[in-house]
Amino acid sequence: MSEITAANLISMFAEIAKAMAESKAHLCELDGVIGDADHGIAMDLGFSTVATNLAAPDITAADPTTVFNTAAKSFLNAVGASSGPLYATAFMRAGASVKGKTVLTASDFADAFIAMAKGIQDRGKAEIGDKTMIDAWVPAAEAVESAKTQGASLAEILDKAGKAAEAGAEATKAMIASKGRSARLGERAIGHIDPGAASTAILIRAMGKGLG
Amino acid sequence: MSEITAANLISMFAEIAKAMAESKAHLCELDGVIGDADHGIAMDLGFSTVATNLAAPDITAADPTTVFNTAAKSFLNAVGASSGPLYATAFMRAGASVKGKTVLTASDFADAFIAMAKGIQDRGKAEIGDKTMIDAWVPAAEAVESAKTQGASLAEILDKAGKAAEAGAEATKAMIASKGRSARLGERAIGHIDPGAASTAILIRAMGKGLG
Amino acid sequence: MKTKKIINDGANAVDEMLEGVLAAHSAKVFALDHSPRSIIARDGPRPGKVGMVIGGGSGHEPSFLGFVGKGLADAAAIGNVFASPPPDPIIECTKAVNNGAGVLYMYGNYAGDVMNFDMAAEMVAMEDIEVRTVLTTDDVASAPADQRDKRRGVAGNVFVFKAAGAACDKMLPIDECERIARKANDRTFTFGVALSPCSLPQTLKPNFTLGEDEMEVGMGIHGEPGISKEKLKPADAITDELMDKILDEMAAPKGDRVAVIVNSLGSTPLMELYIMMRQVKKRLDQAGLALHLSLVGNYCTSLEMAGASITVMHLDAELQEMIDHPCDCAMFRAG
Amino acid sequence: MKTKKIINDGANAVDEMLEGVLAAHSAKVFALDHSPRSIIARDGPRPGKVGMVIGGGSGHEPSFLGFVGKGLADAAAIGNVFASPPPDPIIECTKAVNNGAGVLYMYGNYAGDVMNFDMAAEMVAMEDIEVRTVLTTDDVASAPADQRDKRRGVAGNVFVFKAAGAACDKMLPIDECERIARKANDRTFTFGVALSPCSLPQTLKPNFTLGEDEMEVGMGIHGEPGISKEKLKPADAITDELMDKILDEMAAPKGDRVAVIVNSLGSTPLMELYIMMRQVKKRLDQAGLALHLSLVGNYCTSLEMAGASITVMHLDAELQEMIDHPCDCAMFRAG
Ligand SMILES: Nc1ncnc2c1ncn2[C@@H]1O[C@H](COP(=O)(O)OP(=O)(O)O)[C@@H](O)[C@H]1O
Ligand SMILES: Nc1ncnc2c1ncn2[C@@H]1O[C@H](COP(=O)(O)OP(=O)(O)O)[C@@H](O)[C@H]1O
Ligand SMILES: [Mg+2]
Ligand SMILES: [Mg+2]
Ligand SMILES: [Mg+2]
Ligand SMILES: [Mg+2]
Repeated sequence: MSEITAANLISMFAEIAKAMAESKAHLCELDGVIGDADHGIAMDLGFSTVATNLAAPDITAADPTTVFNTAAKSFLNAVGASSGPLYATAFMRAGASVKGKTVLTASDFADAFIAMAKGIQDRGKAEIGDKTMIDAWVPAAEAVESAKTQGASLAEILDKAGKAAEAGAEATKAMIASKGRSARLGERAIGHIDPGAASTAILIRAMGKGLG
Repeated sequence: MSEITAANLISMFAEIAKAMAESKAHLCELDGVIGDADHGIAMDLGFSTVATNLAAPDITAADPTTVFNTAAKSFLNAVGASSGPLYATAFMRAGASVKGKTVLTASDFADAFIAMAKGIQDRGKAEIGDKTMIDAWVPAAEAVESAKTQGASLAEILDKAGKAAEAGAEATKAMIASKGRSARLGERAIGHIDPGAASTAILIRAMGKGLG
Repeated sequence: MKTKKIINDGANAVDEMLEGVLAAHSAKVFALDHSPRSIIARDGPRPGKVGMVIGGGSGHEPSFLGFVGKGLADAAAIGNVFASPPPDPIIECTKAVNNGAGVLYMYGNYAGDVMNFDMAAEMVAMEDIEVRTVLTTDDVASAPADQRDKRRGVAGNVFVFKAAGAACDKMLPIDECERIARKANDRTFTFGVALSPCSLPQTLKPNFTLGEDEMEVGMGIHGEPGISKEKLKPADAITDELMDKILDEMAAPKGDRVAVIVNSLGSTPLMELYIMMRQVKKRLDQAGLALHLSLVGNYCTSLEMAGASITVMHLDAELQEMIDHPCDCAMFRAG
Repeated sequence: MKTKKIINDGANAVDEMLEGVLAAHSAKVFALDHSPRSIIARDGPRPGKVGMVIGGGSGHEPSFLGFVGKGLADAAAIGNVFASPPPDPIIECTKAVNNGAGVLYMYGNYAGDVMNFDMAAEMVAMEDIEVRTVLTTDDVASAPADQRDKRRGVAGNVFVFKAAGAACDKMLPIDECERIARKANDRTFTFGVALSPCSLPQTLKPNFTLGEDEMEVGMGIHGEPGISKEKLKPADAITDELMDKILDEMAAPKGDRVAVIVNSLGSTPLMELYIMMRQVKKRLDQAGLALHLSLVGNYCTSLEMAGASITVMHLDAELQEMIDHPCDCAMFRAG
């Protein structure tokens, strides 16, 4: 895909919703170990609401910014929790970064992606190593940045982002948490993947699939 | 044993307490099926309190009536429940029936036994076939009566009583309850022994052992 | 496998609980020095007032001791877990609350309670205390409608006690208190389901078993089996099953008012009770009945049993006045 | 194996619960038409009064919506099970209770709640509503004493909200309300243990596992792991472990007064709570502290989790006045 339309973004969110529905139980399990066992529910509920709202007939004529903003609001209001503001901020920033465009190039999408990661950092104030979704988002955004610079295709960009996010998620296993619910766990968190980092990797993979 | 002293009665109650302690779990299980699962607790608690109170030093000089009355009060106050008033009435009646005697013959004891069964009937107003301890007590009392008439020894009398009580308890299996907690069960009570009938058989066997 | 409980020796659970209750609620209740299982209201018994004694086994908290206080019961006699109190604490309660106007005994209709309270009544009668007894028989699951006097008393106790306690608090004569208590009981209906068992503190073993997807309809508050085992159903279907029976028996004309209790048997949380409450309200609306008052929570429990019961009291002007009368107890305030 | 619950579709549990709450307590609370998860007190908000908005995830009932009413919170924003409400219902609550004197946000210190309430605060600030936020951080298990601001808010909420709600009800200016709320939080300490897990209505799967004879010390009210797993101990030993830490941190001089909550996490019944209460009283006596008030029961739960927490609030004259101030909420009456 060389040019991304609003309709493509809508398909992308549908793909994300599908992936989250499939991963619901797995993400709840991960969250059960170090959190409150609801991350899969939040992601599934949030993205299924996004997909439903994006399937409304009046959306089809929308531009990419509207799609991202609709996704942001839908996710936020359906979910609340920690993930609500984090993802909502991400999508709002993505929307802002592509403002005025009706179709997005791979490079536009890369910028939107980087804005998403930045949004989550701004909202949650987590650092790399805090054992949060940031540990997946930041390396993914770095991968996107360097792939973009190398003029890679959208598929390549998102594949590199997915790989980086997966590695980042895996790396959270070794970490002690210092943000979110598991921040109180200390050493007991070691050995367990952060659920938000895991869902981030799933989300990015689904982006690739949805835009593929 | 041809003559039963107060001290013998005290040993008898100690033997009953021992037997109930051993049967506690079993009686709770029986009560769990058709009642509230506490009959073993009540019997164990009641008779261990009786045994403790009868082990008090000032009791040793007592007459049989005092022993029975002490047992009645101790049991009643420790237990409450259904079994409290039933057994307390039984022991009070036994005490009344041997009033004025310092030692009891086998025939005296047989009378006391029959008075106990009568007391339980008077208190609980249950009939044969109602699936209660009456289904063990009444045949046991009849066995005692006829053994006594035949001039049987105490050991023989209590052995016959035990056999009759065991058969009576077994017979409750086939009954629909119409008194006590399980009265609401209807057909669902069929196939299960009434816990009070079971404890009656255990009690009578322990009497035999305690006076043997 | 043993049930986990926060207890010390299970054999001391009732007495230790009472110590805790007295520590927490010393402003409302006290225990008699010579009878520590007789719990008396600090503010309640007074000259000329009919005394009201309730009681029953432990394990149903806040029933029964939680309902001792101004405007409700004057005293509660406390039994072992799931076991009627013996006559002694009942007698001591009676003496403590007797003020010459007679004493009303109110408790659930269980063989053990009847025998023990009757023995107590016989004994205080010898001391010229007039005792009237009103048994609660609100559990529709426990006998057919034409054998109402065979039914058990369950969560409906709360309303029946409340109405009678109000009558006593209003200084009505014992005939009136008794009449109101009987009417309250006649117009109160409870039906419940259990989802999982409880364990006695002395055994820590589940007191019955239910399949993974089963519920017991009409379960007693001591884990006595009910009417039938059924497959667990959605909340609305359960509520409908309970309300069908209750509304049918109650046969209240449209426009009448009712009071409702959605009661947890112990471990069923408020979320589930309120989901039931939602459907209760729908059914009342359909039947044209006005919801005057609702209690939702733990009112008559079976230790940590899972499940819930619905109680509906069919009000009339008099019962409504009694139910609205203020009460201020250790574990219950209303009005 | 699935946990048995009395629900319909788990995805609708929160909304159906709210319908039930509104059916049962329509005299006390209502939901905004345009924002059904914004629950508002009928009697509370009034001209010149600081508005108080509380909130958090569902599954902790009676927290938070049960504490909406005259003398306590003016509104609660309701989230999904164990999930902070999003900004929208918080914003709507804020507008509904704003009377020009400012609005106080009070909620437990969780990342999700902080982000959502902060977003709401930013948005209402644009409409010139002054918002002050006081986070509750009473859970001593959740961070060392020198990092108090990292601690979670748990059952101590009830006292902290109560004190702040009283200050608002007394028409104090927002600076005073905020000061009292902060002081109340600073002087409130909670510590708890969990014995068995709960299950979310959407999954019906236990949200953590504990061995047959284990308890989790310092468990969060969403099933977040605590400080350590230990072997289950007798009630007195558990209570001592909790009270040791609380009394140590509280460092109250002899003769001072305290208020106590012995709180069930859901399925732990009153019998066990009162057995703990007994030992709490012993420890207070030993420390020379007077027990001013005790709440024993379900105040801040985690669905049907088994376990309990102890909260101690170190009173001074002002806090005592606030705690004694009457409140009349859907699920809580005091004073
Ligand atoms: N401050 C934060 N910054 C970034 N991510 C965070 C932050 N706090 C929590 N998270 C992420 O949120 C995830 C949990 O999300 P979720 O379970 O949906 O919400 P909650 O913790 O409210 O139940 C964590 O695994 C973590 O990755
Ligand atoms: N009216 C009665 N007459 C005779 N026995 C009775 C009567 N009611 C109950 N019982 C006996 O009591 C037994 C139950 O005793 P227990 O479990 O100790 O008391 P509770 O039923 O109060 O829990 C029943 O199994 C039955 O044998
Ligand atoms: Mg979570
Ligand atoms: Mg029994
Ligand atoms: Mg019993
Ligand atoms: Mg959550």
